[in-house]
Amino acid sequence: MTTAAPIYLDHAATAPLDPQVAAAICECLRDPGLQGNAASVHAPGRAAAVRVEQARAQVARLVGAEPGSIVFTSGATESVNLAILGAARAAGANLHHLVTARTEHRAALDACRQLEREGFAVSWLATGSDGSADPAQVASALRPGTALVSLMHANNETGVINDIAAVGQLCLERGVTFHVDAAQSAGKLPIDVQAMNVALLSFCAHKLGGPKGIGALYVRHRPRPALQPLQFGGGHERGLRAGSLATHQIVGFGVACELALTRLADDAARVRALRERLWAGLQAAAPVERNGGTEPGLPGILNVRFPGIEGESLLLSLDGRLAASSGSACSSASAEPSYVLRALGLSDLAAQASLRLSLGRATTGEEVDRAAALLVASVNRLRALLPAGAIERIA
Amino acid sequence: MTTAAPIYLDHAATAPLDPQVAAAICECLRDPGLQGNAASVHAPGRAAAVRVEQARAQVARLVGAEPGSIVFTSGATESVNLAILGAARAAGANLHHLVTARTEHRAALDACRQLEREGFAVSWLATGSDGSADPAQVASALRPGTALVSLMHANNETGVINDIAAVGQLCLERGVTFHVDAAQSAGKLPIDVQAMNVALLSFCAHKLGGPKGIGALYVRHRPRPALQPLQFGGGHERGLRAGSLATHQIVGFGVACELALTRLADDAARVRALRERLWAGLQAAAPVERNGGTEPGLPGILNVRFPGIEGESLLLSLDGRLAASSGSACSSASAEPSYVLRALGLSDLAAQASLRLSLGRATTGEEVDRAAALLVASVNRLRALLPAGAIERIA
Amino acid sequence: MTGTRAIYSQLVRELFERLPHAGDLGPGAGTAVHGEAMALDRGAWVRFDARIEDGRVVDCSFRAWGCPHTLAAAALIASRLHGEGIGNEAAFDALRLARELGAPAEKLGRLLVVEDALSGMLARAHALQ
Amino acid sequence: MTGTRAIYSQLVRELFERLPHAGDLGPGAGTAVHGEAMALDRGAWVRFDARIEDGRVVDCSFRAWGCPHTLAAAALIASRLHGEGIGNEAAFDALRLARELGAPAEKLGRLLVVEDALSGMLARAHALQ
Ligand SMILES: Cc1ncc(COP(=O)(O)O)c(C=O)c1O
Ligand SMILES: Cc1ncc(COP(=O)(O)O)c(C=O)c1O
Repeated sequence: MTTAAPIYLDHAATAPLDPQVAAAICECLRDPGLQGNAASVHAPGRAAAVRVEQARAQVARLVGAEPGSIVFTSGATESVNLAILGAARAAGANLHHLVTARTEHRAALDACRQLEREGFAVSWLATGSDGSADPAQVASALRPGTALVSLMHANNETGVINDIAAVGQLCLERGVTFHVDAAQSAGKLPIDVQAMNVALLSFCAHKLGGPKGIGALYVRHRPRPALQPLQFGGGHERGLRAGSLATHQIVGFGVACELALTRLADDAARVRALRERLWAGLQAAAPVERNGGTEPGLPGILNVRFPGIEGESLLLSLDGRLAASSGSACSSASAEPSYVLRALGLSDLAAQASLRLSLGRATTGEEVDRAAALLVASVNRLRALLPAGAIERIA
Repeated sequence: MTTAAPIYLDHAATAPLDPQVAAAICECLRDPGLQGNAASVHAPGRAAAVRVEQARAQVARLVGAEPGSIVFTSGATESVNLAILGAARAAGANLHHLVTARTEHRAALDACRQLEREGFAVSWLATGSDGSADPAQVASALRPGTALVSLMHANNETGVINDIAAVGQLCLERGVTFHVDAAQSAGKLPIDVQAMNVALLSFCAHKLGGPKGIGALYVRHRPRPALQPLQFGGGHERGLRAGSLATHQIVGFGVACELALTRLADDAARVRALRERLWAGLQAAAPVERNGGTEPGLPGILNVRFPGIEGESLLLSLDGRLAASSGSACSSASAEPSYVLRALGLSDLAAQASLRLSLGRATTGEEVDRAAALLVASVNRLRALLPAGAIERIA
Repeated sequence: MTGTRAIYSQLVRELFERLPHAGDLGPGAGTAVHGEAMALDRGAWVRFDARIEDGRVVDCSFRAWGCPHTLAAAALIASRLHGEGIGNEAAFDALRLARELGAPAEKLGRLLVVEDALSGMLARAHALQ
Repeated sequence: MTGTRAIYSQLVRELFERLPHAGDLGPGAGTAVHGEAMALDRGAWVRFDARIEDGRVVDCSFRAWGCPHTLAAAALIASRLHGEGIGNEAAFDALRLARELGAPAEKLGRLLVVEDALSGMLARAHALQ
C-alpha cells in the first residue's frame, strides 16, 4: 500500500487551487459583509458588487481586455458554448456556416455538432501533422455565409499552439467573428485580445490555480458580436448571462488571474524546464516517443507514447502514486482512443499507448524525478510480460 | 454614520452562508487529496467523485429524489432554463405549446419568451387575487400540443404557494411534462417529487444557506422527460450538462441541503413566528398592508405596503441599517414596478410603496424588533414631508 | 419593482439625510406663495412654499413624495432660495439639478416635476413685485 | 482516449499487483503446449504456456498485452490451472471470468480473447492424452 500522496501531473485536467486563492475565497465566504446578492442595492449587495468588479478587472487584465467586456460564466464549457451557439444562433439569416478544427475540445466539437443539427454547415479543418490548424486552410474555408471561426489557442492533450494572431487578422479582414478557446493557455501564454483581433475568448479559473465552477467569456466591445444567451432571466452580465453572481468564486478567479499574470514568464520557464527534465528521465524507458512535436507548445504538457503499453494498465500501475491522464479528463466518460492523437496520424493502438503528463506551478523537480522513475519501472514491468513482437506491433 | 452591520432581511435574494457549510467548503478547498477533476480516473479524481456523489445523495434527499436523478447546474436560473428550454426544444414536432403563469421568476418568464421567439405558443395564466395559480385554470389551458407546464412552488416576492401536487396529478393524467421552480421553497417547505408527480424541479444552494453558483435540476427517471442540453461537451451529468464539476461547491450544496432537511420543521416554525412578530411591530407605522395574503405562504417572507411611501427613498433611509428589497434582487437591473405585485391587483404606486422583508435561519428576535423600530421611524419621517393628500393617493 | 443600481452622490446622501427645509413654513411676516407639481406616473410630487417680503424670500419650505434625487433636489432649492432676492434666483432647471446632484439620466423626468413646482411658485412671487 | 470509470474489484487489483505466473515457464519436465489469441482492435493479446506431465499441468504461465482485467484474467487462469488434471479444469469462459472479476460488460470482448487463448492451449493439451 502506498500512503504518500500521489505525484500530481494532471494540471491540464485541473490545477490544484493556489493557497492564496483558497485564502481569498474562504475570507470572502466568512465575511458577514459580503453575503449579499451583488445585484441588490443595499449595503451588503453593493459590497459584494464592489468585489465582483475588482475581480472583473483582474480577470480582464490577464487577456488584455477592458473589464466591461468580461462576462462571468460557470466555466470554460459554458463560455465556449455561449460563444459558439450564441454567435451562430444570433447571426443573420444568411450566415449559416462555421469553421473549426477536428482537434478542438469536446465543448467546441459538441456545440458545433449541435449547430449542424440546427441546420448550420460546419467546415471541420484537419490539422497538419504538427497538430496545428493552418491559417491558410482557415482562409480557404471562409465563405460569404461564414458566421464564425472557432479555434483553440492551445490543445489540451498535446499542448500544440495555434497561430491565433494570424487567424485573427484574417477574420478581421473578412469581417468574420472569431472565437478562441483559451482554457488551456490563459495564464500560461501571453494573451492580448486586441492585438490578436479576437472577438470572443473563453477561459476558466480551475486550469490556472483558481476554483472550479467559474469561467469567463471575453466579448469585444467594438464591433460587438451578436450573441444569443444560453440562459435567460434578468439583466445580469450585460444581458448575456442571467443568474446570481457567485461572489466568492469570482473573487477567487480574480486573485488567480492576478497571480498568473504576475508569474507568467517565470512559471513558464520553470515549468518548461521541469518538463524537459521529465522527458530526459523517461529515456530510460526507451522506446518512448513524444506526441505533438516539441516547440512551441504549452510549457506544462508532455504527451508521450510507450510502444507496447496499454494505457489502462499503465494507469493502474501508477494508481495512487502518480496521477496523470491517458487523455482529456473532460471526456473521460468514454474510453475511446483520443481523436486528437488520431488527428496527429497515430493509430488507435499508438493512441492507447500514450499518456498525458501535465505539470503546473506546484510541480517540483523532485516530483518530476520520482515520476520518471515510477514510469520507467511500470513500463518495464508491463513490457516484460508482453507476448513476443508486441512492442513492434503496438506503437 | 452607522457602523454596526445592517440587519439582513433579504434572505429571499440570497441567504448568508451557513457557518457549517463554509467550514465544509474551505476544508474541501484546502484538502490536497480533493484537488483532482471528478471526471478523472486517478486517485485524486476518484476522491473528488466520491465527495460529489455523497453530496448528490444529500441534495436528492431534500426533495425526495434518487441521487441519480440530480443534475448539478450553476444555479436555479440555469436549472429553470435547462428545464424549460430543454424540454420544449426536445419535444416532438407537434408539441409547441407551454403553460406558465405571469408571476413566475424572470428566469422562467424570459425562457418562455425566448421560446415564443422560437415559434412556441405560451399560455400565460393570470393568478387569482391571492397570487396563486389555479389548478383548474391550468387544466383548461392544456391542449393536445402542450409540451410543458412550468410553475413555481413559492413566489420569491410574496411567498405565495402554488398547489403543486394538484397540478402534478393533472399533468400525470394528461401525460404532460411538469416543471417546478422550487428555488424559494427548497429547504423551507417539504418537497417530495414523487408524491407531487413532478418531472423536473429546479433549486439552488444559495437560498438555503449554501454557496452561490451551484444549483440542481431534478430529472425524473421514469418516464424520463426528454431534454436538450443548454451546453454541450462530453458526457458529464448523464449527458445533460457538460463541464467540469465544482467539487467544493457541490460539497457545500450537499451540507446545506442536509442541514436544511434536518432543521426544516424547526426553522419554519421559528421563522414564521419571527415574521409575525415583525408584522406586529410594523403596526406602529399604520396604515400598513400585507401583500400576498397571510397563510399558507413561505415562512420567511413578509411583503408589506406603506401607503404614501416611495420605495427608493425608504430603502435609502434604511441604507446601512437594514438590508431589504423593494422586489426580487434577481431583477434589480430594472426599476420597474413589480409585475408580481401588479398581478395581485396593486397599482404601480402601491407596488412602489411596497417592501419585501425576508427572514432566514440566522434572523433573531432582537433583529426583528430593531428592524420594526427602524422601519416605523423611517416611514414616519418620510410621511411627515408628504404633500397633503398623498397617503390617500399613493396606496 | 426593486431599487435602481444608481449610486447616490455624496451631495444627494447629505441632503437626503437632513432634508433641510422639509415640512411647513414657520410663522413669520411676508406674503405666502406656493407652487405644486404632481406626476404620479413619473414618480414625483413636489410642493414649494415661500414667504416673500420686500422682494426677498424670507422663508422657504417644501413637501414631496418621490425618490431620493427628487427629495434632495427640492431640499437643495429650498435652501438656496432662502434669503435670495426675487429675480436673482439662479436658474434651477432639471438639467442643472441633475448635473449638480449627479443624477442619472432616467431621473430627469422627476427633476422636471421639481422644476415645474419651482416655476409655479416663482411665477406667483414675480407677480407680487 | 482516457481511462474508463470502471472501479476495479479487489480481486483484479490483487492479481494485477502480483501478476502471478506472468512471463515464461521455468525449466522442468513434461510436454510444453501453448495457446495464443490476438485481437488488437479489441485491445487484447494473450498467450498461455503450460507443461503437461501425466495428465497434469505441472507448470503454467502467460504473456499478455491488454487492460487490467485482461491481465488479471490471464493470471487467474494460470494460477488455477497449475497442478490441475487435464480434463478437470473448470470452465473458464469469458462470462464466468467477467463475473468472478467483477468486470464491466464492455470488457467481455477482451475476456473472449483470454478464453480463446486458453481453449487453444487446452485443445493441444487434450490432444496429448
Ligand atoms: C481546451 C479546453 N476547453 C474547454 C474546457 C472545458 O473546461 P471546463 O470543464 O472547466 O468547463 C477544457 C477543460 O478540459 C479545455 O481543456
Ligand atoms: C423563484 C426563483 N427562481 C429562480 C431564481 C434564480 O436563482 P439564481 O439567481 O440563483 O440562479 C430565483 C432567485 O432569485 C428565484 O427566487
